[in-house]
Amino acid sequence: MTFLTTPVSRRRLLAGTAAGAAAVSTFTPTRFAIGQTAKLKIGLMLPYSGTYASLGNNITDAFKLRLAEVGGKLGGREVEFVQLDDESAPPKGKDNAARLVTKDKVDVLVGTVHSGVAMGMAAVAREENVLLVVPNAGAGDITGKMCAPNIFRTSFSNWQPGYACGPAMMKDGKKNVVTMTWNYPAGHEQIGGFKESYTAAGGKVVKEILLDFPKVEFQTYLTEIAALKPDAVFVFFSGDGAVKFIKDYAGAGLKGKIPLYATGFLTDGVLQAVGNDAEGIRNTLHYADSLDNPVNKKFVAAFKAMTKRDADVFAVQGYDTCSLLATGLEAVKGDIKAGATLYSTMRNTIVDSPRGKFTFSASHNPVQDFYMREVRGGRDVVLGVAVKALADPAKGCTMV
Amino acid sequence: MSGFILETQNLSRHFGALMAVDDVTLSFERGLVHAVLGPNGAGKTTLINLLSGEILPSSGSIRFKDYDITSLPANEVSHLGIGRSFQKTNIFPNFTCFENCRLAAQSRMKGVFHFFKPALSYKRINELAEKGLEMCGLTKRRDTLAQAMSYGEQRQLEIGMMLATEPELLLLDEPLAGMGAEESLKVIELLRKLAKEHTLILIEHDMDAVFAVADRLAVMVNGRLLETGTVAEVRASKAVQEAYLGSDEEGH
Amino acid sequence: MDISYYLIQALNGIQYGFLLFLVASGLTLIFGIMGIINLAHGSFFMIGAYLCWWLTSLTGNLFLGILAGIPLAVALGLLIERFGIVHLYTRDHLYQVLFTYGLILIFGEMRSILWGNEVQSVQIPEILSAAIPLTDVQSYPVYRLFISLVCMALAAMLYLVVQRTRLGMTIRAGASNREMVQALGLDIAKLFAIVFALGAALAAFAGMVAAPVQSVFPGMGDEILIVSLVVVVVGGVGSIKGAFLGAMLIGLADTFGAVFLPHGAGTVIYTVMAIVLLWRPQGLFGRT
Amino acid sequence: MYVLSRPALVLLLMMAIGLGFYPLVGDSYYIRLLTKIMVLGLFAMSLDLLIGFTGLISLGHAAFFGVASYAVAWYIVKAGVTSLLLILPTAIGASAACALVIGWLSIRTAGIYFIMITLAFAQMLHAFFKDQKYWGGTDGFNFYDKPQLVFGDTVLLDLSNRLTLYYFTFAILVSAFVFLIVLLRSPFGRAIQGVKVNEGRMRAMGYNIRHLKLISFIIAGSLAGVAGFLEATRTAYVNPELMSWHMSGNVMIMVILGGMGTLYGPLLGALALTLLGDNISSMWDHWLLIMGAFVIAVVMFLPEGIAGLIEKTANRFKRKPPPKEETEP
Repeated sequence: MTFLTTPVSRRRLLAGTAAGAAAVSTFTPTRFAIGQTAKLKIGLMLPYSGTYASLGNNITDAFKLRLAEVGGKLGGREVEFVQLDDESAPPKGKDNAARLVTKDKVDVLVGTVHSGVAMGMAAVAREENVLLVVPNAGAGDITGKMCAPNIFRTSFSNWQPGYACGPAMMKDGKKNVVTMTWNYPAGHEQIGGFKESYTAAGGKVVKEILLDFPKVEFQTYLTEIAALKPDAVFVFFSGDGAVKFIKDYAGAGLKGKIPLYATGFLTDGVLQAVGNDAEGIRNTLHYADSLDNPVNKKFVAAFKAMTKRDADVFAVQGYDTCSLLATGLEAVKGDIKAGATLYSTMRNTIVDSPRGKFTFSASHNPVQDFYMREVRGGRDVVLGVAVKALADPAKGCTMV
Repeated sequence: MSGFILETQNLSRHFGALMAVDDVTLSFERGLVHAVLGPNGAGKTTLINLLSGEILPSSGSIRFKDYDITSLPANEVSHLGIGRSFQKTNIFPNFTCFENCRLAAQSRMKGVFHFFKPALSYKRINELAEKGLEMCGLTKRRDTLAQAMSYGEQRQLEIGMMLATEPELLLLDEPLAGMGAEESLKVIELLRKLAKEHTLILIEHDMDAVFAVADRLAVMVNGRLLETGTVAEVRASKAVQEAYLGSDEEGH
Repeated sequence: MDISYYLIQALNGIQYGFLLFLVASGLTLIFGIMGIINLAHGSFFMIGAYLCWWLTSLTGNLFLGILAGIPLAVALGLLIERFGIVHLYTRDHLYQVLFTYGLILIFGEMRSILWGNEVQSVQIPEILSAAIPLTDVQSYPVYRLFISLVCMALAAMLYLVVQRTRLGMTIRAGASNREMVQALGLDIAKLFAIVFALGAALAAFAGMVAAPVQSVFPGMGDEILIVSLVVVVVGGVGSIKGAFLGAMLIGLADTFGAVFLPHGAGTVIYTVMAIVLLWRPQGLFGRT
Repeated sequence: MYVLSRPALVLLLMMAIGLGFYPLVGDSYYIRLLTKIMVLGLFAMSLDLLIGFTGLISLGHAAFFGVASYAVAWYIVKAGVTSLLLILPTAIGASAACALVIGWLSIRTAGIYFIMITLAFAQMLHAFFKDQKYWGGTDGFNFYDKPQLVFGDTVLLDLSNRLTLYYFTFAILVSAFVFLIVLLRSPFGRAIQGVKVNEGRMRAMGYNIRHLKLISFIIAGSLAGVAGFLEATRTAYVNPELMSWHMSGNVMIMVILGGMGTLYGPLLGALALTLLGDNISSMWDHWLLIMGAFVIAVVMFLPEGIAGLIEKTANRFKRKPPPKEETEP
């Protein structure tokens, strides 16, 4: 609705990656001959401006990296991208997604980072019965209340990384904590997951601090934490807010005095910017660029070669999104309208990801390992697996 | 019931350090024409503004008939039967003459919740408006936009609008201001006519006009009341001659 | 929670209040003297912050960045007044609102073209990056004290200029009576230009010193504009004294609102405003 | 005094016919877009009652739009109720109640104060809905059911059907337009127009200005509430941005661009701005630069808006100048 104050959709029609453009499809179409030989239109609705711009770009580039690796085609069809900047603005989520589907007539929706926007996309995907793959947004409802056969997520649910951290903190002997996050659903859910496992393990949450999203003026709250003196602090922040938080935490003199725990979004992709201030922060996530497996090593190197940037968890999720689509569409020979066959193939895919192999739950959310990491010497070092094959409870999902 | 329709008691109004109206006690007799005289800045318009409720006094009180109207706002004062016209033409320039008067008459309707019937379908209001137009002599200009009329006509309309509210007491702030001789005569005639049925209080610079219509005079200087009485009494007053009339006449 | 905790929070509130004052004082003067409602005032704060980030990264030093930024902000203010605002003096408030709203859009897009849409952070310079230990775990960052001191000095300077100089006299005269300025034979066009540029520079300066603690982000102008409008309403249009007390009141209300009413913090300042309005519709120091 | 001019009437009839028949030929994307335009048009029209007819420059009109939207969301998400007969009146009632309180406080002031205070109160509501977890916080709510009119076991009106919603919106828009025309001809309507032209004289003539302004404010707020109801129903989504000052600013631009004080102008404004946004935005990243310049250009060169332009042009083409037609009977 705020179509005036922030730019609405920015579309760029881009040809599919050049690889394979010359190759002529040889398979015999079984149904909808025209549909299958035509290009597959993928609507990439991601943030290309604002706080999450770098996340959107990493997801997009990794998706394209994977596409090139599988020969530039999905299920034998060439790919055409319609890219749209969602600006992480929830009010426009539905209108933009509807526009991609009804005006640009995309076959697959891919997006997005911001949970609020992704919820709008999920609603449109259900209404218009279009395949949606969510490469980041962790809102529980996407694979909970909103779950549908045509909605998949290759990232995580907000509940997961928080839940993974609780028992680990108890093991570290932190018996009471102050939590802090932005006052928005992603924040509530990540802290909620944490509280669930932490209090179950006997820990006590002394105070839950919420601040306006996306405000980064933390001073008042840091003053409060210093006065409360808990055993530890558990937070969820990401992107630029994370940079600011880590610096202010150190600036207020709390670093080294009250240990800081977080979900991995606090440190992923920001370590260079914060330097020494992040040392010692422990956090849980389903990926670390230092993971020692061949898929990851190859991916990290290829991503660096392609973009000159370091890979991060968001890039991995974009990469896996393409893998999932490739497997699914291969099975139905590019027939995007194949419905149940396509969706059940995707549901049963085992994705060989840089994060390690993972599967999907009945609600189409990844069942995956979560790692405990600690910042040492400017890198997230994996201390071990915090929880193995953690599945989201998928509250409210009718497919479970 | 006394013969006075309006009385002020030690009425004062100051703006910061400026005493615009200073301790004025005045009584206005029912049925007569009163004129308030005074040089520029004497506080005449402030007095009218106080009487009509446009501004609140700093101290003192005002009685209208049996009501204490000291702290009543202008709209409530109007409903008690005090109408006023303004020195600076104060009309609705982009409405027709009729609509100007009709809007004035409409103020006499009870309540504001008249949402659905067309405004023009209220007979009594239309009659009041027509009567106002007729009395100020603008019936033939009924459908002309107010802004398209001459200045003199606009001044007439100003009075017509006041009359459409059926007031008992009329407060007229320089009804002749800026008018030509011919137009002035017309208005003086109108004032005479009005005097038959209303009590008039007018502020005026035009001495001839004042002497022609007024029964009682009050002279103000620097916010204070200098003299009151009949025309003859005031003319004879030495103080007035020194302070105002004398100098004014020399000026002519 | 001992007394020192509340003192530190009060310090936080006052520091925010000083920033608000720098923005609100310009806003209130522009309202009071020029009769202009300038919604684009918050944009100067945002532009100041981006200028600071850009110039600091060019020069490598925050102080140099600010020093270079101030004349640019003044120039921008003069430019906008000469070529834009000057057309609004005789126009209805409605058109002033729209015009300056249009300016916000233009400023926002210019910022996007020149500097992008990313959130940027500005390094606190080495000499101000220390923290003063207050309790065993709590320290107060020196840079925040620095902001308060600088703003306090500016507020004092502004006060002296308004109270003691000829320009100040003209400004005060203009705020109470625009005709009087003309009657005194003063050059109203020059006065307006000076007031507008001064206001713009104050807001931009606030953005510059705030950049290291608030980060630099596209929406920062809107946010401060709304709060500054509340400050002006509370303090009374045209009153510098009102702007100062209003800023302190709102700064403290916002901080303690976050402390005592963590789930309703956003509405606290508006509640304060509503209460002031019920009591004095013209604001604390506004004229009736 | 408000008169619907002949060219305006012709234009409106053409628009009505066009809107009435478009779904028979149009594609689903534009049916959606037109629904949105009609909702925004209604919203802008309600603001025109304040700006164009009462002389109240409210920069917080989105508050009422948003509150009604949240009322819809509350019924569907929190109470599980989808009855149109329950939702619509409550949504309007909620907006009217907010307009009463905000209006009562703001109308004590005038000029710049009024603008700033209406803005601040809308921001207060914005902050409230953003802060409260119960109300969905920054992200608001998505919901999946839409209001229905059910009689016994038969569904008479199901607003989740795109075409039903389109025609429902259309019918409401037409009714609101007729209502406003009737209102503006009534004694009350004439009185508020008098207030806009000359408030002081109205007071001197005995009108209670505050009452007139407050009632006008409440009616405008309620109509914005109807638009808010439609918006929530249309998108099945509510969010604090619905009552942000950008929303208020945008709708004000629609009113001025279209032509204030004309009722149909705001509809044109909503149409022009939305189509402009829909088209330019996809061509250039920085289209808001054009938008900003455009808004400034309207202020400078087209203060009467599109409607003013239309009437001027239409008058020029008339055979002979009307003798006294511009005047009121």
